[in-house]
Amino acid sequence: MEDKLWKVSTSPHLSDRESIPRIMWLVAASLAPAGIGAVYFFGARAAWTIFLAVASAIATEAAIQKLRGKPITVHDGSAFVTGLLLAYNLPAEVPFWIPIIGSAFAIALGKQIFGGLGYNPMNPALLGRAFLLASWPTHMTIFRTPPRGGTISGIDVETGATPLNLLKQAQDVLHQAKVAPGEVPAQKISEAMMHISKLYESYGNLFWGKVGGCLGETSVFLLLIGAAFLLYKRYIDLRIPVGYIGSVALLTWAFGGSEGLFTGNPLFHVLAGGLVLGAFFMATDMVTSPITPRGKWIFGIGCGVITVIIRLIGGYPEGVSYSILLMNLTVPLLDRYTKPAIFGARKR
Amino acid sequence: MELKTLLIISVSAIFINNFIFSRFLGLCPYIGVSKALDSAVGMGMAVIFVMTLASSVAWVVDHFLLEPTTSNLFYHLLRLKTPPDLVFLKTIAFILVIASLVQFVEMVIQKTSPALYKALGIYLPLITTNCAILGVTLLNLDMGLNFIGSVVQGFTSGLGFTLALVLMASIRERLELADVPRPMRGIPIAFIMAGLMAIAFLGFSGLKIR
Amino acid sequence: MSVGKEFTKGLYAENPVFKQALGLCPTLAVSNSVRNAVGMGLAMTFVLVLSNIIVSLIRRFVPRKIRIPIYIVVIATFVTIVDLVMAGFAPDLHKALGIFVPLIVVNCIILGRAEAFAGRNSVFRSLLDGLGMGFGFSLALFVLAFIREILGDGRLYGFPLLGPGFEPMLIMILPPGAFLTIGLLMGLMNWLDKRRCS
Amino acid sequence: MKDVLRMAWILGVVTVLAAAVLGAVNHVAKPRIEEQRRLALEQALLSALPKADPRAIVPVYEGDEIVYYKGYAQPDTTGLVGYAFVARGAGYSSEIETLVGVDTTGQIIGLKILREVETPGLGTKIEEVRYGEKDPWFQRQFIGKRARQLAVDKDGGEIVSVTGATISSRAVTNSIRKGLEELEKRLGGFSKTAQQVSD
Amino acid sequence: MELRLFARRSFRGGVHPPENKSLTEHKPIEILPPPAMVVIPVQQHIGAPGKPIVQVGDTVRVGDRLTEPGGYVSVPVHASISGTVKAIEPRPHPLGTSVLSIVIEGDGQDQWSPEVQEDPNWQQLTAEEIRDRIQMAGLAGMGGAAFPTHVKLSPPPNKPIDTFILNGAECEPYLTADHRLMLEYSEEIVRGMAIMLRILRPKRAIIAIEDNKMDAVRVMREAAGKEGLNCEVVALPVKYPQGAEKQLIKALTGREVPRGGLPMDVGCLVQNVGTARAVYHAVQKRRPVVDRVVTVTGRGVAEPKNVLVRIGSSFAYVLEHCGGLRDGAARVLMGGPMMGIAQFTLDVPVVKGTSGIVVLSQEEVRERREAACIRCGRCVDACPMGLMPTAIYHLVKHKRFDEAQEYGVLDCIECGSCAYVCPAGLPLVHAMKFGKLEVSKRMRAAS
Ligand SMILES: Cc1cc2nc3c(=O)[nH]c(=O)nc-3n(C[C@H](O)[C@H](O)[C@H](O)COP(=O)(O)O)c2cc1C
Ligand SMILES: Cc1cc2nc3c(=O)[nH]c(=O)nc-3n(C[C@H](O)[C@H](O)[C@H](O)COP(=O)(O)O)c2cc1C
Ligand SMILES: Cc1cc2nc3c(=O)[nH]c(=O)nc-3n(C[C@H](O)[C@H](O)[C@H](O)COP(=O)(O)O)c2cc1C
Ligand SMILES: Cc1cc2nc3c(=O)[nH]c(=O)nc-3n(C[C@H](O)[C@H](O)[C@H](O)CO)c2cc1C
Ligand code: SF4
Ligand code: SF4
Ligand code: SF4
Ligand code: SF4
Ligand code: FES
Repeated sequence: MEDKLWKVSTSPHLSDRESIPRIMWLVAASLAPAGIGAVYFFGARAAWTIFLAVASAIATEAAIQKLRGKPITVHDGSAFVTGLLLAYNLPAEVPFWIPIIGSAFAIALGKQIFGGLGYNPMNPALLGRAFLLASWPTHMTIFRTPPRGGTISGIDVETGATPLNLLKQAQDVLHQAKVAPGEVPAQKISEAMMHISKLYESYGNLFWGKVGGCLGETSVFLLLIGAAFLLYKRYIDLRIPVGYIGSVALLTWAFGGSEGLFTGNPLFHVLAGGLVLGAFFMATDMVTSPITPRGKWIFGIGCGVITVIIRLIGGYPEGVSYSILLMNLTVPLLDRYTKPAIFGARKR
Repeated sequence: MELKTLLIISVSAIFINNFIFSRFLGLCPYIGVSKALDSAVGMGMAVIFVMTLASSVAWVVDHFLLEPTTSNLFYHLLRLKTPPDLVFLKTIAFILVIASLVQFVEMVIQKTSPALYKALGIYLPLITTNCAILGVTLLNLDMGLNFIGSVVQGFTSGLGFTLALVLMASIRERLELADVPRPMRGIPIAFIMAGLMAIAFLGFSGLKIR
Repeated sequence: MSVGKEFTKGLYAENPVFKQALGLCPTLAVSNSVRNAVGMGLAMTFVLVLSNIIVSLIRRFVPRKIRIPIYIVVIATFVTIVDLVMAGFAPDLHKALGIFVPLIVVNCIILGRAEAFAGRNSVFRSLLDGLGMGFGFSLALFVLAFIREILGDGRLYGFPLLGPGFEPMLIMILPPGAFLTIGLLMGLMNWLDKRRCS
Repeated sequence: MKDVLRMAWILGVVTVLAAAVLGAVNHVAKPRIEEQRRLALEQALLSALPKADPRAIVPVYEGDEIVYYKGYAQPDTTGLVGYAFVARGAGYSSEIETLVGVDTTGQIIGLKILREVETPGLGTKIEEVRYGEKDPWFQRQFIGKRARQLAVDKDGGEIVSVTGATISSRAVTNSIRKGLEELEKRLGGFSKTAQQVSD
Repeated sequence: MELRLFARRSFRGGVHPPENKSLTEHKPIEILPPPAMVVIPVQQHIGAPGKPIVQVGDTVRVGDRLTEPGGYVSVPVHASISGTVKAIEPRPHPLGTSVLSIVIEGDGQDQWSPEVQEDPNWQQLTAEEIRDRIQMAGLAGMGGAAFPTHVKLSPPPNKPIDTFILNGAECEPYLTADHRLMLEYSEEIVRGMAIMLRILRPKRAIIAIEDNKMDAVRVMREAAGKEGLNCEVVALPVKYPQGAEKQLIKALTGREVPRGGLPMDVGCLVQNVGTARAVYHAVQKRRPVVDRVVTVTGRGVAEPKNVLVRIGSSFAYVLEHCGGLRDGAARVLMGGPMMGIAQFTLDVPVVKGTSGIVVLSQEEVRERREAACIRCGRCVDACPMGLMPTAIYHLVKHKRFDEAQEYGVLDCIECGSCAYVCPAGLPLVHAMKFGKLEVSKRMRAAS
């Protein structure tokens, strides 16, 4: 028999077939239905925006890695996913430079400055969005293109804005009427009430995506297809979305109504805005979410609580991005204080 | 003060107008003492303590010694015709009173509770002459808060500072293990992180309690 | 150290903001416009120079144990003078700088220089040191404000610079912009220093 | 012990010295500061009531509180040109205070924002002066308007709000409308025709 | 107590690697002829090495003792062929070190020592004598760790054993040695188990087998019945590392061996099926450990099979009897692919702990460029010990051993589940091993 020196390595000598590129590209694939939906609903402009965001993310990643003399790893798909998710978080009619600058910021200051994949403490795509929102709020809050087959707010009114935007405005009116009776014209009050009740009945539009909003967030149906795939592949942990959506539903039901406790409409709040996108695809970003089972529960619930606070009393109609970013900050603490019990440590 | 007002003061001091992310006060200890979680917690506790203390004594000093009102002690003691306006001495008065009081408290803690001294004491001298402490007293004055309001604002500002400090320290501990580009290691990356955290805290802007 | 160095060290090599990470609060807080930055820089330099001189003058008469309170009183006196004068003669600037003027009292650059330098050196050297540190601080503020105002407002010292087509990047004049700018600047300096060394 | 006393003594002397110096400076500066404050208020009142004589703008009290000012054309307080009042409304991140002047018929003749801590570059655009212009464009819109015209475009009114800062714009607009309505109530209605003011 | 049998039998974590047992599970054990030369390391167990009692030039017969135990936690080794001692020198050992070994050149006779003969009176032996016999027969656990069996059979009086577990789980992929052993030598296994039960007198005895070997479950049940053994034969769901003793005890009894503790701390004792058979040989037949069943398998082997080989036979010899290697053979392992040790030469001998020789082909081996950890948490989910492998990995990498110890690096059983699932291909087990080494070094230095 041949006499040679064999290669050695440490155990285990097998591995399952998962790899980071495989995970990332399949996540990208699971986001494809929503992307196709975005192009269908909002037109070719959406495809262009998505392309620019992704291309800029990949180019930035490659450029920085080259500058640092590190191996270029854009083929692993993580920059692609970041660009994609950033694009999904943009309104349809942003100028072309918005996705480019947003992705560059997300990758450069959200990810590469910490050493690249795996080291970033906060969700790069959401940082990109929050950066854009703080830098050019006017571009980021204009929703004018109605989706094909629907209206911007999902009800038959002209007043621009996404369902959550409209809800916030209407609730502001009702609040104003409450604190200063007699000052708000009765016609405005009844209009606001009509809007709210119509919004609350627009489940169908919200579910299929025939409402205004950011590119990738409108169709709950298409997002759920991708989410189901990820759950099946076990790439995402159910604890985070369940904790997240569950707490949003509970809290909006409890505090979201104008007629006292437990008069809110949880289903509307779950379907509207970017909650489904955020809960299944962004809060679950493994790099920036806790690693321990208990930590994941706390993380999900924390996201839900902050989202509801922002939606109900905050300065924005939508709170998903900020809630995830804020909870990202707690991840090292959560990981530290929710370590699983080591085998044999419980029973002494 | 109305409970709701106090709640608004608290939420504002902790989240909306956080000392670090929005008011830019106490940045040097924030950057300097956020390398390790343990010391961050100790520093945070010390800051909460000193801010509360400083807010209360500064209010007392201002109200009874500096303001030109009828509660001014000089007015009574020296039997002046009109209450004297000594507000221009606020900076010097506050800093001296705070510094000596903290020194006194430090001595008391050292004598009575060595454990507490070990946890807090080493941070006390670091922060007596720090802008976050003096800053909160000046803010209280600017905002015209009464005694309770000042104490609550002092306490919750300290809480907000501690929140920022502890989050930062836990993240920096994790960044120790990260492949941060060499020139960015240490203070630069801490600033970047603070910037990103401030972006996240923008989420609280515009919060309205009603 | 040569007399010239006493002055120039504060500008780059020992820049209080970039190299020592001191005096960060006013630096970040008022660097959203060049106008504020210049005002703050001048106020700070004034206090630094005068307190350095006085501290150096009295250093032989001050018992060691109470030197810190005495320094503080000296500094606080000059700060209050600046505060009062600014309120009287430049009310707009006074309003814009807010509590950061009185807060110069606790600025660690000033106490730090009094303690580490003026308390041990001649009046002349202390003056130069104060000037250098003050200008170094002002320089840092100016650089930050320059970047932040141009990008965040499209203007410089109030004059539109980048034309009407430029859409200002608001975040630069918000708190996050201050942190990000100084972080990147410090990283850049480290990188340049390292390249120069090798 | 002797040491401590000595040090306390030195410290005391230094402090008293410092206080004395500051007292002196304050003595000089205080009148200036008060003068500045007065000037600022006068400036504001003059922008609210451009035709009034600076010496003839008098506060109207209700208890201890100034509820509005009356502005006259002549220093001897004759020739009423209008009223000025402070309107307060909650903006995005602060309470916005505006000094508003109206003529005797309730038409706005001038205004000046006194206090506002809105987001720089966003909410603060309510005070923006465009390059080459003299006065803030947002505030200029109010001149000549009456209470019922006051609502921002989003609410179906005539005031063009600052893009991306509807909240701040709305705060200014609504607070002025409210203030006007209050003033009208206090005065028991505006007069139908403007007072003739001779210059 | 009985009710627990119906409870879900499992432990936290674990993985399901492809089993690949079909390569050899139907191949009866083939007895290989004695080789022309054996290399017998003086240490094939955990504990003190033995001291040689033969010299170069001595002639030996099969079963002749070659060493004196080096202490209480030590066992001797025996000649596995008859012939002449050619050399006593350090030779490569499959654990990757160089170990003093006794090289015997065979005379082709295969003469057995006269001492190896059935003891008709073995039933009269006291427990003490039985333990002695087990020690002197060179018994070290055949489940992989090779801990001297007589030590395990001597629990201190304050820690009585109430549950005896015979470990036939064989959860490692590819390996079928225990499986075949149970099918073909069930009686001997059961008899060995009976001897151990006699010493320990536990309340409960269990034979645990994964349910991918239902034929073995049946056979063992029959054998136990025939022997009149009062024991349960339990079929466990397939999950790696079911066979690791702490996990096995947890799955069977619900008890958790405390951290840093031993099975006896919860009244349990776990023995491998091969060990049981060796106990039978040692006590009843007075036959020391001179051979063992080895599964020779993998896509790199021409004819995978189970073989009974003499201790000390070289891997090369064994592989030759299995048709040699195929093209594309990439890695030679002693043991299964999850815990086995890669060999750099085929000149290493089969030792008492060699349960398998697995030759992996290029496509199978886990050879990845390391990426960065993406904190996916799969390793945390997989770790049967409840550790956070990624955290320990990072700490060890940055030489922060104190914190690694806080995170439980010493509790790691090196099962490899974490590295198996890691999508970044990180050498997690390598970090664990290094961390354990450093931490114990520090602890020793501190005490
Ligand atoms: C960082 C930040 C600061 C903001 N500051 C203000 C502000 O000062 N004033 C304001 O009215 N809205 C502010 N907003 C709120 C948004 O711009 C909000 O969308 C806007 O007020 C609604 O007006 P629009 O209907 O014109 O978009 C701020 C938003 C962000 C992200
Ligand atoms: C120092 C030491 C002492 C041991 N003592 C005993 C013992 O007294 N009783 C026992 O049943 N097992 C004892 N063992 C054996 C272990 O329980 C275990 O069977 C052995 O380490 C191999 O287990 P593994 O193959 O699961 O790693 C001991 C092991 C070590 C390392
Ligand atoms: C990850 C792991 C898996 C194991 N799997 C088995 C197994 O399947 N069968 C087995 O007999 N021993 C297995 N062992 C060894 C057992 O833990 C234990 O040491 C052995 O059953 C004790 O018996 P022995 O002393 O007779 O070898 C495994 C050990 C580890 C660490
Ligand atoms: C389930 C899953 C969710 C992800 N979500 C995000 C995300 O929300 N934002 C993002 O920038 N990258 C996301 N990524 C990609 C990748 O983790 C991200 O680029 C890293 O955060 C960069 O270190 C996701 C990846 C996976 C597997
Ligand atoms: S006073 Fe304190 S917080 Fe402020 S700049 Fe100086 S060190 Fe920083
Ligand atoms: S005052 Fe204290 S905390 Fe602030 S910079 Fe100086 S030493 Fe650091
Ligand atoms: S090798 Fe160690 S750390 Fe990894 S899964 Fe097994 S026990 Fe856990
Ligand atoms: S499995 Fe690998 S990539 Fe995932 S958390 Fe563990 S070490 Fe990191
Ligand atoms: S057979 Fe399970 S590990 Fe050895």
